[in-house]
Amino acid sequence: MSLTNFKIWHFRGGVHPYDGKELSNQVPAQYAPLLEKYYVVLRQNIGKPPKLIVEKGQHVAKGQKIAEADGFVSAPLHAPTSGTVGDVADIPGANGPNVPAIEIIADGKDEWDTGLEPIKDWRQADITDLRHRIAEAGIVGMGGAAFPCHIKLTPPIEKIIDTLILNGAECEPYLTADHRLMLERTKAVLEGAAIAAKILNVERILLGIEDNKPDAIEALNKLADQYGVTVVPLPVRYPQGGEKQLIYALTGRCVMTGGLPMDVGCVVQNVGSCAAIYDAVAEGHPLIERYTTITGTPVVNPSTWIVRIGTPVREALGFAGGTKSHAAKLIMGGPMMGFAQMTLDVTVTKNTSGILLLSAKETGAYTSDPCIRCGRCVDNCPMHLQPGSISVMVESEHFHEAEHLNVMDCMECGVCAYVCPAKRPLVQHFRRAKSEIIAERQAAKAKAAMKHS
Amino acid sequence: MNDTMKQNEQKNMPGCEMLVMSTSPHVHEGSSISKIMMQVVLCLLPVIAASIWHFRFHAVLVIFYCSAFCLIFEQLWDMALHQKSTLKDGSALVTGLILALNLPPTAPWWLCMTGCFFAIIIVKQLFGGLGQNPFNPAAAARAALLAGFSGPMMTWTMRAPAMLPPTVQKAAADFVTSATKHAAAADFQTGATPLGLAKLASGSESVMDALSTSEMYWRYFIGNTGGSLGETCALAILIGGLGLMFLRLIKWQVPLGMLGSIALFTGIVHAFAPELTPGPVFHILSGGVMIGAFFMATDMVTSPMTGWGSLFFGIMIGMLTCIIRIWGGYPEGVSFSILFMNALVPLIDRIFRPHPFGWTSTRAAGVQMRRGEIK
Amino acid sequence: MLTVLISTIVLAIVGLALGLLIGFAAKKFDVEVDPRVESVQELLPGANCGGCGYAGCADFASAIIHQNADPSNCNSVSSEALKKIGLIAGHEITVRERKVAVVFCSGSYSHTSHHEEYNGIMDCRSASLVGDGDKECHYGCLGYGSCARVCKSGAIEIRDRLAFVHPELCIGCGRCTQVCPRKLIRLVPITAKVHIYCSSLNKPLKKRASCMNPCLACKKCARTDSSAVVIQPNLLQINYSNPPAPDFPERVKCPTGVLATAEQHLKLELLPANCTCGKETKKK
Amino acid sequence: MDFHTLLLVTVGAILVNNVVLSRILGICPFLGVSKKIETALGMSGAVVFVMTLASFVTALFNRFLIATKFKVNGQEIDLSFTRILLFIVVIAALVQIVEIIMKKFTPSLYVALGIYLPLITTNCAVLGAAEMNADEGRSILASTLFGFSTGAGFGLALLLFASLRERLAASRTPKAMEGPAIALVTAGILALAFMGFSGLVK
Repeated sequence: MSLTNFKIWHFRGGVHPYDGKELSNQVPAQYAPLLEKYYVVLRQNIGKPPKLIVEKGQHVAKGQKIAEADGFVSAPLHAPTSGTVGDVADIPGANGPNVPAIEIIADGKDEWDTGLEPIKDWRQADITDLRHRIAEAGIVGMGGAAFPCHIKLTPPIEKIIDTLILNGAECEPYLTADHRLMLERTKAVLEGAAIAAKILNVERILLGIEDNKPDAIEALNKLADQYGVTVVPLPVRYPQGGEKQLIYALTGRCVMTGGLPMDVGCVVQNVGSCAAIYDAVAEGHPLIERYTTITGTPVVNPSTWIVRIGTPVREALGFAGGTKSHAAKLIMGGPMMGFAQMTLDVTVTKNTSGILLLSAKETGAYTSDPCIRCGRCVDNCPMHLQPGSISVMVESEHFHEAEHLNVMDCMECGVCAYVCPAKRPLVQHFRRAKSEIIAERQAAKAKAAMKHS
Repeated sequence: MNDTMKQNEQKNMPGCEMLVMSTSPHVHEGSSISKIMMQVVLCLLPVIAASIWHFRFHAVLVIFYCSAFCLIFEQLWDMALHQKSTLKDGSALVTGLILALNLPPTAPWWLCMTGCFFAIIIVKQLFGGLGQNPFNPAAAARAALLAGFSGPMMTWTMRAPAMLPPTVQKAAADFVTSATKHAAAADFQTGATPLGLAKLASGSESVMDALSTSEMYWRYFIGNTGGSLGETCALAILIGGLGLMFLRLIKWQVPLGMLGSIALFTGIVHAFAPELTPGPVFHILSGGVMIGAFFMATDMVTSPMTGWGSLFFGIMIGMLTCIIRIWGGYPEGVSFSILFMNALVPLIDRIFRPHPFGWTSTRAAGVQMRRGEIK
Repeated sequence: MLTVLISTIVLAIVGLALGLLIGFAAKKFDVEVDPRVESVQELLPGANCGGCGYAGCADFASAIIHQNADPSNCNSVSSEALKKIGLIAGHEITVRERKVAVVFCSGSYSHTSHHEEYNGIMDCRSASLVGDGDKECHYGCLGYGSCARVCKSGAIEIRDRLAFVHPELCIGCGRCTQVCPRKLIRLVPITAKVHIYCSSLNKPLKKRASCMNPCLACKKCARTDSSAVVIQPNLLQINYSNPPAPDFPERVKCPTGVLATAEQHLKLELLPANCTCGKETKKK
Repeated sequence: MDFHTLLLVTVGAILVNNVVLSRILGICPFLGVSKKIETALGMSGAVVFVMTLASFVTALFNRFLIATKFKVNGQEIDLSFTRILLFIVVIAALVQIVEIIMKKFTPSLYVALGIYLPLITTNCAVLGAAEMNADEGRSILASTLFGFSTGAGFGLALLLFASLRERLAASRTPKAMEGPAIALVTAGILALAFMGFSGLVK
């Protein structure tokens, strides 16, 4: 498809941080070696955690389902390798201190038995079957939110969907997982997208990719026509890969406050999820491994690895050669939106796009200095909020004012805290405000329900 | 079991013993409050240099007094409250410098001290320090001094080249003799500022004309005229102000709105009543308009946070300045206008609140989409 | 004389006319106000602490009269006043015991293991959003003092990152119980003098590893007096419907000292810097 | 009564001789009801209403009762010394009526204004406006306009002040300066800003 005259809308705000991608973007991704033990965290998706269906001591094959979906908004889990099921115990998780995890003790044979037949001629297959396959394979949004994928592909009947958007922007600094994926598994990404498009019955497939990945763009363009995908290079600007920003950049449509992409006729899928869809449908493999960037200046060999879900971070860092200097922070995800971790015992989950170590020099320490109202956060906020004013309101516990200042629209991209000269922990203030407001809304709802009954 | 497993059995990662927990983002652009303040000081340098060039030793003395007193008061306050010293954020120095540039060259040390006390302690620290003060410390201190010590605040001395040229003096003398009620106006020759003269001789078209010749404009522009330390040389302020804009330390909407509204307003008044006031160029170049527009009204803490709000803020300051200058009791109204508009900032922020992204109704977008207008 | 007379008459006429006008207006635009609300409000403490769940004492008073709210929801009102309120409001009122807040944790910073550094807002509720605090025990006190900041009577003291309640200052408004993200603070009857200062539901071994003063669920206290405590998995609690006497700690001699009176708990000694006794528990 | 004079009366009462910030009248509600913009607006509305009405009514009384010299039994009676008494009575009655009506029709505003509504009675600004009218010998129309503009000036000051205080409530004021202390300092600086308008109306 020709790229000439493709109009790109530019969102207002955003920043351009040092992206650190040159550390790892030229290193081909490698398969991680097999480990002795994996710890698969039970709760890996938004919604309800899946139900455990194996017992301690039971033998499982690679790709065998070990937990099944509990309800609609839920995704099953699969064994990362063949072996024995160990304890189900609480371990430190990526976003909570005590999360139950299933221990899988590898037997070293690494034998597949998924019980899923490859659907080679998916173009002729029934849409319901395809959807079912994606749900069974446990695919979730692999960009970060971990929203079960099959739900996105089942829009309510009254919503008209006309565009499938593939998110290959990878605007987070340091991360190169999607970059390597698009370069090395181009066919899988595009074919997965075509499958998703068939399910959604849409003609238009747009792939947004930041133009700092020319090799990936070239590789995609070679095959794009074959699958009806338009590859759109976008200017490098964080958060170009934010869902709302990406939709705006590619289509000029604004997702309304509190709305969903499907309200404006779009469905957004991460390129990693597309590759996983391809694997699930055409190969019959569930989601048990993913591209993950292990990077940062303290890492000896920053590189991208195909690691299995449940790999402890300590081992993953070992793949990349370990550390060579002092690290101040361990981050799951990118430096702008990732979660800092307190121990190396956390494990890789379906949405771990990167494992990042930052030295003390690179990370900025937050202070409790006052807001000087410079307005840089207002100028740069991609959601057009007033982060400074909101944080002042939260600081003095005026949550209603914060709500009036639309704190609930904040997507926690971190641009405001990145530019704040007072180095205020703005995102933490917003999380606090959101949790308070949600708690209050739930209390009000409960009260109303009580009055009603 | 294979060898790779053993090979990778590196249980202890050196250097990961003390991990820091915090919310995202984990990187920072590298700016800081003290850096911003130092950049402001840097942009003030041309203005300081011009004031020293024009007023020589007087300027050095006043600038020294004001910065020293501001720093001392800031430190004393921190000591009294047993808190960490806030000197290093540099805001006290900026306040001191801007206040100095707003004082007449003959300001005695006690005047500087009173001003600094008012600016630092009363206007800033009582409200909680940096970032909490609703009023601009320098503007408030200047207004307070003007109200309390109008004598020393209105005494202008200047070097011979800065005296008003004979044409202007003659026109003024004619007007004064013709209107005997202005008996107290004898001191214009020793060095009234052009603004003071314009106020004094309100009603005389000849004086207004004499004040707004191109030769006079050039004098105002390079600062060869009477006035406060920093306000005379429009050229130096322009250099510093453009530096501020270039470094993105101020919002361009404030100076634009302020200068634009002054030009428009005085232009209209001058066109209809030329005897009341000189033309727009005179008003922009004389008095505290330039330094007010670039250095005082744009103060981050006390100006609105949004672009449109800033524009409105600037326009209103310009309007109020003109009203005070043309009809009010004071010859100059910039600090009063800034102070007044500072009080309005919370309301402006409330009214000009930005709409969040996606505020445009989806229904409209949906309709357009179905019609095929968006593709 | 005539001037005075006339002015008096004028004023009288004007006053009379305006008085009539007001009287007419008052009649015409009359609004029923229940006088009972005011008398109830006078009996309430007037601190407007909000502990009852209403916007203030006036709001609460109106709720007592009009919505049959329970006056004993206010913890600071005396029992005599409660009785009087009951008479005014005309509904049965059970006099409830006065309550005080207790922080069920003895894990001060030097008594617990903690491994990472926290960089952010010094507030418990904000800190709990980032990896759930820096102490290893995820049931214990975060110690950033959210409770102390909302306490209007200054009864909560933060010492070495642990909150202590001074029972003699506490008015039992319960604001601290609402802000604690760990729900460590509960209101208990003031007659109970002995408490088990631990809330961790971890297994005893894990507790031992993360804290020097946990309840190890050894049940020594239960053996001493089984009616005084409630046994829960991994944790024992004082039976607050039958609180033991203040000499209970002496009789039990709790091995970790977590069973204590408020006075004993307040004296919880801080570890000296060179103490070695906590080393093996601090290392993981 | 030309337009120019009326304009001067209005501008003078709102900006130059602002009743709160220049004449220092009505400080009690100025400090008391300025914590939130919404209640400040309600209070401003009430004060504008009461002041306009009171100025009008007192001007009537002044014109037809107090300033009129009439003779009884050949003796000239001058009632001007009863002016303050009369004004107080009239204003108090007016406020009572406003209060009764407000309680009936806007109970929420009535609760929000609380004690400050009956205090308008003792709001010296209302009496001050009436007295100034009488002193200046203004006509009934000018008096009413002056009452209205004085009320508007009060409202402007109150609105500015309330918005500032809302910002102050969220700022890190030192403990000792919290509440009325910092509010009074703010009012002082605000008065300084209003000083710039002096001389606008001679």
